[in-house]
Amino acid sequence: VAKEAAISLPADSPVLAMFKDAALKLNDRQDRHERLVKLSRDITIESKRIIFLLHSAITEEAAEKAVKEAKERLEKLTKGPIKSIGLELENIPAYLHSRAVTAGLQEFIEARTFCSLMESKVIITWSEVQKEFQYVIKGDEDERVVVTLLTQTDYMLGIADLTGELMRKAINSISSGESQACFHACQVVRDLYTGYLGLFCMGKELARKMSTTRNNVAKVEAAVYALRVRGGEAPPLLLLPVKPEWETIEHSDDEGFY
Amino acid sequence: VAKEAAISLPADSPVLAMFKDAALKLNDRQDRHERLVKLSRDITIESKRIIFLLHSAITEEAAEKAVKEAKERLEKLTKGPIKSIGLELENIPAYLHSRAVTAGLQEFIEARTFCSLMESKVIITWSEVQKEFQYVIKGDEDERVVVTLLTQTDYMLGIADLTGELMRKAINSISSGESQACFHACQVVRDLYTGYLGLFCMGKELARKMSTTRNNVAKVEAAVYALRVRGGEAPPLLLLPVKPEWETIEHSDDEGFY
Amino acid sequence: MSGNHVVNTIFSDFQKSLDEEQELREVIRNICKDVDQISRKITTVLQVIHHNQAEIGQACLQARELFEKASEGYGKLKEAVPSTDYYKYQDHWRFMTQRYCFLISLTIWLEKGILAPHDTVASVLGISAVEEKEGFHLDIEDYLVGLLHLCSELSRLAVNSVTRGDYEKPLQISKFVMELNAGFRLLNLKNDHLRKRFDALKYDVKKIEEVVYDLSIRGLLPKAQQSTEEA
Amino acid sequence: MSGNHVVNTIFSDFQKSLDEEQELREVIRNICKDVDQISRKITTVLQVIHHNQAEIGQACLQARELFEKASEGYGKLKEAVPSTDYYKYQDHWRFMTQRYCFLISLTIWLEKGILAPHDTVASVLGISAVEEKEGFHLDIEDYLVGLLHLCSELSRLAVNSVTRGDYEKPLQISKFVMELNAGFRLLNLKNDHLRKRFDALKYDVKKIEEVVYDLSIRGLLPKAQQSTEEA
Amino acid sequence: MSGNHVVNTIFSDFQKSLDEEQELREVIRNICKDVDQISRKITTVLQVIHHNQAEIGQACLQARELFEKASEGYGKLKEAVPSTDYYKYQDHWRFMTQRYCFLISLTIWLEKGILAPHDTVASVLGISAVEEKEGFHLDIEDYLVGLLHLCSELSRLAVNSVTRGDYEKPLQISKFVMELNAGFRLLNLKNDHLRKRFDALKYDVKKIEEVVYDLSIRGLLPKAQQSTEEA
Amino acid sequence: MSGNHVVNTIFSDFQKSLDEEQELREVIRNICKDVDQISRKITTVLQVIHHNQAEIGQACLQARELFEKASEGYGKLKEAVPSTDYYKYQDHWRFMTQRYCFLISLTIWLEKGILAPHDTVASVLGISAVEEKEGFHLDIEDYLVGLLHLCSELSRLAVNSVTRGDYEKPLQISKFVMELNAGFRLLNLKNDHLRKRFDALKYDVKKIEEVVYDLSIRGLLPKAQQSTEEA
Amino acid sequence: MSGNHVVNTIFSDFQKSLDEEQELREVIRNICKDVDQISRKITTVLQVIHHNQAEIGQACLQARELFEKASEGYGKLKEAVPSTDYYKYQDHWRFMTQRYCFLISLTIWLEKGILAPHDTVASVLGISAVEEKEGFHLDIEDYLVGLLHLCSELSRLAVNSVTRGDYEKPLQISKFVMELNAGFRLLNLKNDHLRKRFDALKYDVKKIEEVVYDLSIRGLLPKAQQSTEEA
Amino acid sequence: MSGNHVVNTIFSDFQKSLDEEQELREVIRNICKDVDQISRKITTVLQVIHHNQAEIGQACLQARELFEKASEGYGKLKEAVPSTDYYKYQDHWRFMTQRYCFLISLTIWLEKGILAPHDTVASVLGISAVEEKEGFHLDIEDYLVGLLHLCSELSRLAVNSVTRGDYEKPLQISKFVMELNAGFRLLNLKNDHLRKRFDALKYDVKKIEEVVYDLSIRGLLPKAQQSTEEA
Ligand SMILES: [Mn+2]
Ligand SMILES: [Mn+2]
Repeated sequence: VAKEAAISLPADSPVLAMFKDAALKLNDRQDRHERLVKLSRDITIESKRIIFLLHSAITEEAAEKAVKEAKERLEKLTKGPIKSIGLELENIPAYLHSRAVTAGLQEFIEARTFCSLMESKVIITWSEVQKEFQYVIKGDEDERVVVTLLTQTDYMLGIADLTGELMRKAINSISSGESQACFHACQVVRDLYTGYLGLFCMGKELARKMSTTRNNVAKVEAAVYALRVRGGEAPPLLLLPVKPEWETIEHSDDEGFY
Repeated sequence: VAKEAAISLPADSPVLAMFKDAALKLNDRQDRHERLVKLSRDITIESKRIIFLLHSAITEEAAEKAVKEAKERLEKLTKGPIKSIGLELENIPAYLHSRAVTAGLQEFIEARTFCSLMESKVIITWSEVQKEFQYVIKGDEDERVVVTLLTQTDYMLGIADLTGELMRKAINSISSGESQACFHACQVVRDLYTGYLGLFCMGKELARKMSTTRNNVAKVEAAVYALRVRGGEAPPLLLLPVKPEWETIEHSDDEGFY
Repeated sequence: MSGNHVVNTIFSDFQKSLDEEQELREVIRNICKDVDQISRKITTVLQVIHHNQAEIGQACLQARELFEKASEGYGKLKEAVPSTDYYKYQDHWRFMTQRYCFLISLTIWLEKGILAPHDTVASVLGISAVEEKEGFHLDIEDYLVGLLHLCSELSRLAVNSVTRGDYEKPLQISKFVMELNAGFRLLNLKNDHLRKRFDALKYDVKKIEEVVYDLSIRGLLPKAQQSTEEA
Repeated sequence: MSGNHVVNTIFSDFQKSLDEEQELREVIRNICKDVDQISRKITTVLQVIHHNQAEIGQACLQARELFEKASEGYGKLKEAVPSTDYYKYQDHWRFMTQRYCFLISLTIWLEKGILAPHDTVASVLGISAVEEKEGFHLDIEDYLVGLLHLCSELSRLAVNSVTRGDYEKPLQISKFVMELNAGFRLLNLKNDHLRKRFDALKYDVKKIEEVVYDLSIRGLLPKAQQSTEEA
Repeated sequence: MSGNHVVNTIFSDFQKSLDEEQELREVIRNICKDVDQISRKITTVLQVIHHNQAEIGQACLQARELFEKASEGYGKLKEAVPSTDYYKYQDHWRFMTQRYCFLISLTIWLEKGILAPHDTVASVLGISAVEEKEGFHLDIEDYLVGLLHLCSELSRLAVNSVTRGDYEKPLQISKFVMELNAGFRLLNLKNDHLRKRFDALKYDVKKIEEVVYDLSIRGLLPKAQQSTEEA
Repeated sequence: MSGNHVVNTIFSDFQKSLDEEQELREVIRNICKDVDQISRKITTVLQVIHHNQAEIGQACLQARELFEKASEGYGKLKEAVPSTDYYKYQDHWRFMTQRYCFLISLTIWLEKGILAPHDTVASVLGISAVEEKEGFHLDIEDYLVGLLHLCSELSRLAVNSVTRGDYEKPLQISKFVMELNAGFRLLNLKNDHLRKRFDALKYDVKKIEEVVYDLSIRGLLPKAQQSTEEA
Repeated sequence: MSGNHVVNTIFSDFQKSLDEEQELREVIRNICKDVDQISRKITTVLQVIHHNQAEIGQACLQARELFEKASEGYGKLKEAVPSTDYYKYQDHWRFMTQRYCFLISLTIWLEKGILAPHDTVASVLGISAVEEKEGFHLDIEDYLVGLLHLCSELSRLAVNSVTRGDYEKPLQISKFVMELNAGFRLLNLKNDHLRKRFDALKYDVKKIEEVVYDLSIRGLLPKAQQSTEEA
Repeated sequence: MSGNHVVNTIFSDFQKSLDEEQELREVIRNICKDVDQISRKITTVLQVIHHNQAEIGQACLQARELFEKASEGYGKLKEAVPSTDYYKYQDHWRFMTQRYCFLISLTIWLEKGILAPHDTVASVLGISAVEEKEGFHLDIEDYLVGLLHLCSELSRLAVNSVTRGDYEKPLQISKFVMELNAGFRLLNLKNDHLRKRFDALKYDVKKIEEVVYDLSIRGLLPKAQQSTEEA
């Protein structure tokens, strides 16, 4: 029976038609998914490189230059692969493929917010980034708007990773002698940590990143601590105890430091 | 000190030169790795589709047609992405990137050997496949040979997965009434299992696939068992017990079956 | 500090959206709970087909009534879920919808012996069969999983029909499931869950084959059928 | 059966290659064990730099002698490992080679105060610095990891030098490590191990900075140095 | 110091409570060990039902005697566990109790062919069926898990009965398990363990249906039965 | 049929008990959600202690107000949970209660510099500290886990106080944590979670000791302290 | 310095003992490697029983010859391992010994259809069955794990025998495995590994019972058997 | 049946051996529990060294008394464990013994400033230092792990001594730990646990060196010391 039935599925069989149709749909999905994964990978790699670029600037002018270049490269991403995601999903429910693109978008957010912090000391918000993901497409006669979906969760996941980059930035600033930058980075990491602490029902993925965030806070706080206690700022004289003789030597040289 | 030193690394510093050189090398590696991973992904996807194609043939002529198409598509892989891997690694130690391409090559082996089994009931060997991975490149004046490395381990890992496809094939043959094909597939799976059982120091990855292979043997044996005991061959009359009356009815109709 | 203010805004905005999502999920969960309960009732109602031929028609009628109710539930779901967020919340109704696809296609098979098309099943649930940028619809994968459930149930039915002395149904089932089997072979499946379910289809097919074989060997196949078989 | 025969051949061929590989690994392991033991000796010999300024020169000489021996070991390794299979067996000597890169670059720094280039380190081990299709060489990543070990050891040396009353070395170390730090920042690291080691470099840098600061604040910096600093 | 005193009190109080709990757990563990050993004996005694029809009655008697002993053990447990702490220590006896529920309901089914109600099973163990205000009781979930074990064992018994030539038992089992199946299907289960066990029930059901099918197609169903079936 | 009746009763009884439990869990979950949300607010409020000395008092006041609210929640919880079922539902509030123990003991330490005893913490939450005959209480284990959280937070505070130029707090913290450490060391812990948290205590202790060391070696210890130390 | 001397002695003593242990492990590893390789050969040789009835006798002979060789290897092992250190090095041969227990008991079952007792298996390996005062022995746990492997292999053999048309073997296997099953059920197992393997036994038992069932319902049971069964 | 008899014997023998082992483990566990409790007391007693120089001597005396008690416990252990089974049950006392090695070597260092040799530590516990032909001994690995714990504790002590104004101890510690470090560096370790603990030693060394550095740069090194250092 089987053999017969299997072979003899007539060309006009509704069953055959249904499955052919289903096969088309499923193949479309899979192919699309593959394309999106590739786009996501490209975004990830370039975002990581942009972050690297932003770290590598040591002097203020180098930083300005780096930020400028980073902005250009971020824009290329926005107008390149990220736009392609939007186009790919123009007529498709965006959440259907959110897992394919989440890694790339998170890494992009990490780079984008890192850049905005270095530029203006302020973190670009979700809705601002989402706005950057809107594209006006000019057809032959009309225009249409295409949007690449950035879920707020992806944005927040990217920000959570940002604390790691800020921690690195802070410690780097110490080794290049910029303690103000270090204090600033420290306070941003603290503020972000406090923000995450207050979140409720934040979802598994985000919760998983909390312990890393906590470690980042500890590292950055240890760095500013060391800066204060060992490397820097003269301690307020009022707090000084009776000076043992060896302290005299120490402080005689303390003038003019920093 | 730091700031100064960091910025002032003079353009002719040997340290700077060394690191610039290292940066180039590392970037090359990473970019190459990315390209290879993409090739590997492409090979994986197409190989899976070829396996699917080979499964979908039910009748003998359909199978012939499928094998023919599969061979063509396999050749396209060999002459396309697999060749690209070889070219990519023409002057590079091949094992350096073996992890980037292992997934794709394993899946290819699964498809390639499955196809060879369906075509000639024989599994194409490692050295035969390795031969297929040799390419003569014609330059302007001279010729050179490029080889894509196929490690024997990747080949064996592909074969281990082949048992799964053979198991599926065997059970499919039952539902399409081809018990000979089923028995053949069963024996091949058994032989492969016996082969793996005899291996010594086979390496972690292969050892990890053993339990799946064992399950595949169990499934395929259960299938031929069912075929014998329930679905088919008249049991040798000698072994028959005293027939209860209901057995008479049964056997009166048994003539001519199969 | 303006930086700090931005950070605060970021988190309070996010918390707000989290809260809204949470609330929405609660609403969805409650709707699904009710609709799911109905599906369980339908399952019980349709169990009778394995033991009592005579009551099959009645069972289908009852199922139909309950589908109406379920359809109301799906209506509420459709209203509750933002039109762009179908796949965001899909996990809440995924298994349930698969079960409905199974139940509906089973009922239609029992009623008319045919395969319920994707859009028919969708329309029984009062939702769209087409996947668009926005909107609540019947995912094709869920529909297909439902059909695999159906094959499984039909293999059981083949066995129980024989016990009940009905030697025709197994053949009807055999033909139907073979067709579906041939159809499924056209799909190049990657999806884990669907693939896994599909791999199990072979065992259902095998079981049905055995039943038909058992009947054939004993000359219990209905006449008309038998001659075709031998041909 | 020819099919069975082919299967047998496949497995016996594979077992043969497995056996050969196993044997080769044994050979490699034995060579590495000896070479590794030498590295441990050198490490001990060089420990003296933390406690005894006067013996540093002597320690370097001893280290040099032992490097010769190690180089013989690497010679054997080079012979044993098929020229195409460097990366197949790399794990056997990876950590050891990183340690040698550290020890050699430390020795050279102690001797001449300069960074030992990649090819110099390789030549001390008697192997190539160039990565080609075939051949045993000094992997650039291992060389870089060795340099990171060096920075770590130098930060320790900076601390201990001060204890010993040597206030010049910290400054020398500071300059050297800062340069390396600047260099490393040029690398866009992905590699997990190297990246992780690099992330720790910051702490070494910080420690050295603190030492220099402690000296500067107490006017303990060598004169020449101090004026540069204040400038 | 008073601060110190507070600290000391806290910790010594806690150590005391830790020790008491430890001791209690030891007592519970020892009781459970004995009672569990009895359950293992009963399991072995009842294995005979699969191979020897004639000894079933005897086996039930033996089981009954051992239940008495087990009941004494449960008495001790009840005494040992404080009324508020049933759920704190439940894990100690949970699996064992499930096994007893299985064994008792199997014995009763073998004796009378009926389903042992919750309170009957509880009374065989000498404990209450209700989670009264305070106290040790037979958790209904454990009772239900026991019933699921029973279904599994009965599906095995159906198979072995046929081997032994007893063609009546499978039908009896079929009816019994179908009823239980229908009951379970109505439950809206959340509980993970129970749920998982329940999901396995369908395999038992299928197995039993196939046994009945095998008998039916070969005309081996007992006469009386057969006519009823056809009716 | 009477058998069927028994079955039905069993399952409908069970469904009823399932539903009731489900409902109760829902109630508990909802209360816990609210109370937990408050705890997060308090956590956020108290974060200020790490970077703003001046606002600590204010933060404590805010925390106190929020504790009042939480206490109302605990009141509801106490009412909702039957006296025998504390351990059945404990998982719902366990982590939350540990967080409250931490928050309350932190607040009290900030206010008065003393260790909040078990019953004080319990009374802030409006519940009993003793596992009385029947009833909702503050499990001592949860209290202790809360104290371990406290030590961890205080070690962070020691670091940040110094950064802020407050050189007294580290000493105060050091004394406090050392006492707790001594207490914990006497415990013979079996419990996995508590044990694991306890194992982390030694890192907190070490960190605090190093902070005090850093101050001491730089002569930054407050006067009074120093003389005591030297005595 | 005397302190230094003490340190040196300690470490050189320890290095010596480390080296000796290392060497001994090397010896053990090498012996085990050879013996293990033999076990794999035997495993492969015995695979033929699943598809070739005629060659079973021959396979047993081959296995016997290889056991002799293995026994020599165990002799060396016994000599190499100090009497007090059996448990120190047990991990080296544990899995291998379990495999031998399986292979020997399988061979003996194939030859004579009986269970190979513990001491018989031990004597085939040329070692003692008792953990005497001092010495290398066959741990009973390893023996039992081997028996569980045997049951598993026999369940596979039952299936394949039927495929081959041998309807007697399943019954023989059924009796044999049931007895072992009854034995195992009496054990109060703590050991994790043995326990886990034992839990899988029930699946083997079920599979065998179903094979016998399949034969029985089709009247394929050998005559003698059938009458006994019916008696 | 004789086959059956064999089976029964095997399993009852095994159960007997299982029970005996179980009982022995219980005995060992109980002894270890008591001895472990003593070790915890000693740990607490010795904590005082970090905060109170004056009470160190007293603490050592107390520790000595408690070692006597522990030694009695080890006596019982020695008696309980069969001479061939040391390694079978080693896990029961392994961690505890390592802690004792730490505590004893710490006490001896505090008393005399010297390294306690392996046999001295063993004799304090009343056991042999050699793995004699048969018997309970102090495994050298456990002894070494104890020494690594000691280094860790001493690095903490160095920090706390400075806080307390004792600037001599750090130097004494530094010398002692450096010697141990040199010893350990020569070992070619395979063992995972020891290796891992050893890898942590470098952090202790670094910490101690930094403490000495801090003293040195501030001119706080004791005079005698200072001149030696400069020499
Ligand atoms: Mn990052
Ligand atoms: Mn595959």
